Amino acid sequence: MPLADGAPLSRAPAADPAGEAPVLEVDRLEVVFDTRGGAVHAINGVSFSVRPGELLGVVGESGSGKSVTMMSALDLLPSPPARRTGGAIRYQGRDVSSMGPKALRKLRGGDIGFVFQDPMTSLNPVFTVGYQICEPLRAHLGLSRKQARKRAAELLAMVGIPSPEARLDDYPHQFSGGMRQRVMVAIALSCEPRVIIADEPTTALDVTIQAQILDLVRDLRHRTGAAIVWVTHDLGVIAGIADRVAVMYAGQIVEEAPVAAIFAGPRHPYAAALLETIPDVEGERPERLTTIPGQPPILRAPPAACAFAPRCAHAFDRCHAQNPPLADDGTGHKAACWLRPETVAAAEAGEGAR
Amino acid sequence: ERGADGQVNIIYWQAVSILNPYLSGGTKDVEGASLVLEPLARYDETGTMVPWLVEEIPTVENGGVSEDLMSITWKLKPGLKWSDGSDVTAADAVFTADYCMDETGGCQQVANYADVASVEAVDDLTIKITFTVPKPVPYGPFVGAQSPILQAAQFADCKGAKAPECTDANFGPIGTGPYVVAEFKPNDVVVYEANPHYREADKPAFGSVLLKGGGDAVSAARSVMETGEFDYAWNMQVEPEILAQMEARGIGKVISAYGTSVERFEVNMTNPDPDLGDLRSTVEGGPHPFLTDPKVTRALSMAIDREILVEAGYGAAGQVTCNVLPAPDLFNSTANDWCKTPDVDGANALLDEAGWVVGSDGVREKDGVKLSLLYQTSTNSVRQGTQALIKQMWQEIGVETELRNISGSVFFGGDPSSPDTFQKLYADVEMFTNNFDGTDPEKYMANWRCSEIPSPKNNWLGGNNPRFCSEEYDALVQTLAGTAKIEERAEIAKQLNDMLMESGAIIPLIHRGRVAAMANTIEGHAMNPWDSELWDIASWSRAK
Amino acid sequence: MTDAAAVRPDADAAAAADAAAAKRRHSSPWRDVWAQFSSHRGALAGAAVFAFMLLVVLVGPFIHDVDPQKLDIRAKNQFMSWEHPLGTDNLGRDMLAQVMAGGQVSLAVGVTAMLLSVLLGTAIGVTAGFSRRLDGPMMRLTDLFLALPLLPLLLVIIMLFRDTLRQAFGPESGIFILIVFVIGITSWMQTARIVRGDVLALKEREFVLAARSVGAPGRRIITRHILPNVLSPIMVSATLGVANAIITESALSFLGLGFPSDFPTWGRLLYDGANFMTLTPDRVIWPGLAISLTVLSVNYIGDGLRDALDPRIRGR
Amino acid sequence: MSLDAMPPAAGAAPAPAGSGSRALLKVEDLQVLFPIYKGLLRRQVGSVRAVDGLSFEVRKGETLGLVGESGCGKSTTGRAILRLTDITGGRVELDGVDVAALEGGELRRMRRRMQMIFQDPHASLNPRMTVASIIAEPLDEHMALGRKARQARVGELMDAVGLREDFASRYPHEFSGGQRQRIGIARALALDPDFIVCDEPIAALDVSIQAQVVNLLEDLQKKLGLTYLFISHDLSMVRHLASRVAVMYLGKIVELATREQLYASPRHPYTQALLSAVPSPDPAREASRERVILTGDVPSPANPPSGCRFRTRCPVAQPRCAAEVPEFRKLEDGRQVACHFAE
Amino acid sequence: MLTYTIRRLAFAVPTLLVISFLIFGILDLAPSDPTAQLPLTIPPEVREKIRLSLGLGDPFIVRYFKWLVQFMVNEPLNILEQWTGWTIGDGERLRVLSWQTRSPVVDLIVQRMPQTLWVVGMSYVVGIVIAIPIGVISAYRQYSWFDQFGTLFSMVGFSIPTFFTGLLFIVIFSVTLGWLPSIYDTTLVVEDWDSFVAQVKQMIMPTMVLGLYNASQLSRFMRASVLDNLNQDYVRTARAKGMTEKVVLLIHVLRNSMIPVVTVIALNLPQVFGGAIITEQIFRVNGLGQLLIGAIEGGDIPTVQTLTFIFAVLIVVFNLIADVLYGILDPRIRYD
Ligand SMILES: Nc1ncnc2c1ncn2[C@@H]1O[C@H](COP(=O)(O)OP(=O)(O)OP(=O)(O)O)[C@@H](O)[C@H]1O
Ligand SMILES: Nc1ncnc2c1ncn2[C@@H]1O[C@H](COP(=O)(O)OP(=O)(O)OP(=O)(O)O)[C@@H](O)[C@H]1O
Ligand SMILES: [Mg+2]
Ligand SMILES: [Mg+2]
Ligand code: NI
Repeated sequence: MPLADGAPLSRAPAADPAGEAPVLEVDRLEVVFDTRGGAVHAINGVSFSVRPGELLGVVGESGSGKSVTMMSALDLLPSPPARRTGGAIRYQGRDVSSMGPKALRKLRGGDIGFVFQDPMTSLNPVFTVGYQICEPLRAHLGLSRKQARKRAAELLAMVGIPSPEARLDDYPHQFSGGMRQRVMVAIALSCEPRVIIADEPTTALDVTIQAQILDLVRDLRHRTGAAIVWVTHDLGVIAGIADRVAVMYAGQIVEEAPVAAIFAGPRHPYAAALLETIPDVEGERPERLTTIPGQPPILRAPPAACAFAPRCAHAFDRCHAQNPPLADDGTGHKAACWLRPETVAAAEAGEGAR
Repeated sequence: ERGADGQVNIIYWQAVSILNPYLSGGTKDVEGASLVLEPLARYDETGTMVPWLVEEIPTVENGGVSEDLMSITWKLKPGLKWSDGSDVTAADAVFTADYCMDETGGCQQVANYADVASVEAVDDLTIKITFTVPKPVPYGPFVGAQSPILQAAQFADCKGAKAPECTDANFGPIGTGPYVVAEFKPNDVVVYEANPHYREADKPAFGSVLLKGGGDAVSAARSVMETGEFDYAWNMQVEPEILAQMEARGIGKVISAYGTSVERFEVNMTNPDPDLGDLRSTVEGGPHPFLTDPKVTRALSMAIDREILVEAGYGAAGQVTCNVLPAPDLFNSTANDWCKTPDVDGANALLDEAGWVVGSDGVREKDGVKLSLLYQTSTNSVRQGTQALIKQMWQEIGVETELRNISGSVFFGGDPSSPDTFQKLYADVEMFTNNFDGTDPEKYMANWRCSEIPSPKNNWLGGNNPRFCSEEYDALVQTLAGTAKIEERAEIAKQLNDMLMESGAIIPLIHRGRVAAMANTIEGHAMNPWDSELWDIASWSRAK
Repeated sequence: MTDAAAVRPDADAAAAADAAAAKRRHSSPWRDVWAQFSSHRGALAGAAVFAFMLLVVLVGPFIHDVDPQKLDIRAKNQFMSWEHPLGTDNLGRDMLAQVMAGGQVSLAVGVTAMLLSVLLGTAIGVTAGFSRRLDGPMMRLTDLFLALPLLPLLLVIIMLFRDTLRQAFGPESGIFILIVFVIGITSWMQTARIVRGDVLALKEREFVLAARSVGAPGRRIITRHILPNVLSPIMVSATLGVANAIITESALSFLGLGFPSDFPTWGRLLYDGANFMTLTPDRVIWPGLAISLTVLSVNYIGDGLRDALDPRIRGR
Repeated sequence: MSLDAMPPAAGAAPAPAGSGSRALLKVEDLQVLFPIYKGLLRRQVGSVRAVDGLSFEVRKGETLGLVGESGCGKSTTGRAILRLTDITGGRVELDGVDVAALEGGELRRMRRRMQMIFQDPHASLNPRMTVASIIAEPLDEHMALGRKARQARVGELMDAVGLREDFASRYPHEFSGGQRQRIGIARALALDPDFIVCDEPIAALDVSIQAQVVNLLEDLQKKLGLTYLFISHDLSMVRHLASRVAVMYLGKIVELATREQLYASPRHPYTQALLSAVPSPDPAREASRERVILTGDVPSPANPPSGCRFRTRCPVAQPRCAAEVPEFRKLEDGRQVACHFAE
Repeated sequence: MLTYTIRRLAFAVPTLLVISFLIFGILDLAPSDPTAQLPLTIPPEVREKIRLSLGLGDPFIVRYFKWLVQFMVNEPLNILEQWTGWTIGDGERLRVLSWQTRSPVVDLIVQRMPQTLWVVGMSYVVGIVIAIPIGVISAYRQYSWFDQFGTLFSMVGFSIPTFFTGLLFIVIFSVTLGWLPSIYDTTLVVEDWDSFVAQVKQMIMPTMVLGLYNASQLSRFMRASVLDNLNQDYVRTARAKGMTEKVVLLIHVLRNSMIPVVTVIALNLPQVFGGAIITEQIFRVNGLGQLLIGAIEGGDIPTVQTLTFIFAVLIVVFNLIADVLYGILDPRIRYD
């Protein structure tokens, strides 16, 4: 555990992630919620993977299923109402759902760290910050109380909290929002996970604090070489830190590509529209903001047609009849849209049919 | 042999509060103290006075009572010892009388010392009591459980205003009785141990007594006759079928004895109409619209089937009676025995005759007045059963009844500001039980004199709840006070009783006995309605 | 404005299928409430049981027309028979008739006393929670009522009011009013405390601020914004209140405060029957069952109502 | 139509002509302190200086943006202007009337002219009221309308904010965030106010919906000539919407300038830091961007630093900053800055 | 926190004075009478004398101030003397004397305290011990058969009064089975194993009867509170950290859920000292509840006044304790 002495922790160089085997793979995941109003098909065949040292950004409208996907990676969905109806999640090639409770616990917090959206409510208000950081250390690494405390202080220092020793005995409410989120990051990092899943970790924070967290993550990523899945709907954040981006819509990934590629030329109309909606602090100020008309659908059944079709300006007959598969154009830029030739080709080849 | 039978467990569902009977007249307290403190003479199970700490009962015949009935002289048995080993002397008796007659002490038995002029110790063993008036029955002081002898040495500093502050003495009096107090938790439990200086060497057979209090009568009965945790339970006011079922288990039995208690109606002779305001239920407020008519009250009495009341609520603990003075036998009148057999037709006829006609709603009325009664009593399941039964019986003769029950602590508490006390009688009829101590009814019968009517003027004090007033009756009471011969006294008392019955001011219902539950293994106890129930505890023993 | 207009039809296009249903669903808010209520299985069962009991209690006496006060000492302590379906008590009164007659009184007392106590508790809790100035005094008042010795207080109340009420309303309704009053004013404290806590939290919520910003006066804020949102704890208090009132009523009769002694109520029947438990068990089983069923059904109705009145749950 | 070259408010075409320069709202030295009590006798030992001496004006028909970190007192300012919290000191003048001095009925009548849109569209709508009754609440309070007229007005308002009228009997939870915020806006519009405080109306919304709401606010302003105080910490949205922007730090305004001035060349170090922290949705620019990194957290407003409040985090702080409170001064180009070193 | 506590206590004094005055007023108005328990054979004049000797002749205000001095000054001095062995003044202070037993009320209370604390206190503990797991499991498995059964249990438990359950227990366990004594022996001293067993045996029934009643209420609170917390984000965090379900439930959820429940428990704790009137009667525990009811029935105003006043003090104090506890359990709350 060389974390203390500041030596680089990298288990793998972050330089060329593409060459390595993925640590976390989500394969055609399907999740259904049983609600009083009937079943909601929240996730419909989501597949992606991350390699060590890689940062995958996941964007998408509210309700598109980002959180549900991430939670099911750790089997954290409340069940009922959640029900996994298909697909698999593999950590280092092992299927998460077939793990026993013990292995699953080791996975949670041990191998995969999780940072949640709302730092205000994600920490238990009645336990000290120190206790909450020590908990996984003692459970997963079997540290003694003393060791765990020492390590917790190091972690706090690492996420940039001044006088960490003293702050271990503070309660979450004594921390500001940004500091709390840093504590969450510290907890996620505590057991040197190989994967960190961050579900909108900065959405609730100020720009200045957000900038601090982003810096922290950039730094950590290079030091520890962990794979990171970063969920957000702020494309600005993605632009700054991600290697690859996946765009989700209505429980599916509609586009996935290296970050530069997607900002240079989005291929799915939803991704394009999303990019257009955000104003910028620099450059030309548009007369009106572009909006994506309409609302995302609530899926009572798995989508038979393109889920974005009702809101899409380019939709044509096929869009309303058949759901396009996610297809790669050979450069690692995938999109699911009938306007893309590779999609049509893939559908005809019969592969990737959902 | 003393102490050979171990412990006897007694349950009183009203717990003992204090062991000084002079500071609390409550039956439970008096009886709790009676294991320790003893009088000079007491009544046995037949009501006969028996010498206790004296050689014999003083009478005019044996010279113990002076010819002019102005004094009585008691002679203590020699060699009596207090439980601390000191001698019992006449001075103790003198002190006891002083103690109770001290105006500032709040003595609750002061009525026993009525008309006492002085108490002197003639010598160590001779006590002479002098009265201010001739006393045909001079057995008030030092007779019966209410008036035992206290040890002068123990209570010397507790006279007058200081009496309540002597907690140690009041909770652990030194006495001459078979037991001494070992532990006392007020309103909870008393533990007694055998008195080492008790005058009869082989008694008591039980080395200790546990007197537990609290709860209710049914569960007390259950602890004796069903679980066997206790040996004796007092005052079983319980529906007879429950007792019968318990008795069937064969662990214990119900025992009873009859004294002078009578459950009766006291009938309001004055008008309780709320519209009268302050004059309500006073003589000034005028007579009752219909209850002053003896025909009405007689009809009410005739309509009641007392046998049913006994069967439903009393069983072995009650007998039908037509007198307010049913005992001792000598005093029991037979003039009113018509009431023993119910006669609904007769009652109806009587009311018809008096001009009360049945209205459309089945209620009789006359001149716009309805035969509608408010019937109050204290809260107690047997009484509420009786109320319901009588309501129905009266319904059959066209009398409408509204029932009301009032918590005993209010009903019998004389708070002059409460409208619900039995003295105020803001109702048409009320039902409760009364009796008198000992065997002489003089004081008891004096209750119904005109001067005893409760009213705002005397702060509602007085025993004449029916507001019955007859000069003839008052005169007869006077005569009784001057009569010494027992047969003559009985005759007069019966006449008084009959006058009350005829006027309808009192409608007697049931002659109530004392009932107790006792384990089958207890021997040597005779149920005594005239004195403390535990009067003979020295001779109790357990069957082998 | 051009594309704002374009937004609208599109925005709703997605929910188009929904909208028709929505229109139907929102035709009447009360129908909604009923629809939600009736989809709550427990609530429906509770309502059915409660309705059944009401029916038995109100209509039963016409079918089994025995006078509950009629004594027949010869037929006392009987077990179930055709003549006396639930047996008789120790004075030979018919138990079925008594249970039915008692039910009328007990249900009436239970429900009205509960309403009074809940109203009082809510009023005091809301006042205390809403007004900073009145909070202290109101909570001290609550302490006072919690500390007051109940029995003497009751005795004072009887002494002061019984005869007046008896004259004004007749013996039975007078006593009824008195009992409801007494139970009401001695059992509101718990409700008040709970409601106050909720109101304290609620008044900091943004929609209350919003109401203030449009100029709504305090009383309207309370009635429109605070009260509907503290319904849930009030419902719980109400459920427990019914049981409490039914039992308390029987205790009151021992102070001479209750109904006349020949007037059956469930609590009274249970109390009187307790000593006869081993002799005639039906004397306790039936009134006990009646009380428990009432409380249970009221509890489930309360659950259902709470859900039904909450549009968030209703929508789901 | 590009507004960049024109004076901002005048550009709002249908707004009453010539009203551009008239100040509708004037705030002078506004102060809101929340007292802190301590000790046996609950003596006041200090106060949270949530808003500490603000002065600014909002001209009729314009949008003034108010930005700053969380907890710097933005909401408190908005609420104080509308008298939803008690004001400790200063004047708030709306159209010549001193709102700070009004009481009871007069204040209630004044509320018709000033309204608020709240941050959290979920928390600010009573979950147990239907949309119609939420929107009609201000009407019920201030106008005695008949049932028909009321219904008609509600319909009109819903139409204005782009909600279908047949949603009137729905409950808030049945709407998406953007639609909910529209309900809030309709409520604020119900009484035809002149002035609306928008307290972070888009912070809780999804990006694509944010744009819808912002567009709606813009449309309404044009149509009805509304004046906004737009509170936000989303600098890019403020840039889009506001004609002038005020930057707050710890209860004080540190810079107040027109949009163009502020975004092009921020003068106060805090403004600079704030702007540089905004990530840009362009990977290339994001990689090359120079950033002013602020360290540490905002100090407690109960115990603000002496002198310049920003000095504890300021990258260019000098000893002078600790000793002297920087004056809120006007630079020659018209902007106002509170920094010793700005020119 | 300390100053907050002291300040609250300081404000409690005038409140309590007002309460004591009101209680005294009500007791004075109430029609119970100290002579009601005496046999009717005691003549009315004697009753009147007894009443006067008890001080009932004095005006109301005089009696109130007498009590106030006796209780507020003399009794504390007396306790001080007993603890320290000093003699303060001449020792001739009039203590609050019970009318029924003529002994100091405070002594009676001290004598009653043990059994009340044992039985009623234990029943409270039993109630909590039963209610917490039921509440937690019911919430954790919401709408399961366990939950439904828990609802049934608590509703029936609440609607069946203790006089009935107590009697039922006696009939079953004492009469039919003969396992347990139906009457509590207050003279029992626990000194060896046998007497300990006897003590436990005699406590079982009263504590269970009361405990079940308490549990039925408390389990509802507990369930609601746990339900509130189960959906919180921090629970998810704990799971994401790889904590076992046991840790999640028993450490993270329970601790938070206990906050409101503990305050409810604290608020109701004075009732332990108020005793349980009916249960104490049925099993003859003769604790404070029985003392109070006996005193009320006997019109023993000094005893009732003193007991209820102590009860009022406890209510005020436990209100404070509940608030302070809230602050301790919930670190977010600070009172100064
Ligand atoms: N507990 C639940 N019960 C029912 N449906 C749920 C539940 N949790 C999520 N869903 C549904 O799953 C879908 C995806 O939700 P999810 O939380 O993953 O969205 P998201 O992309 O994370 O949105 P946001 O950006 O708002 O966090 C939503 O449509 C939602 O309705
Ligand atoms: N009622 C109050 N009592 C005491 N302090 C308060 C109160 N309301 C706000 N404050 C304090 O005043 C300061 C300013 O709060 P305000 O809500 O105005 O900030 P804000 O700029 O709106 O922040 P955010 O962006 O988080 O909404 C904060 O430090 C806050 O803690
Ligand atoms: Mg999410
Ligand atoms: Mg704010
Ligand atoms: Ni334009």
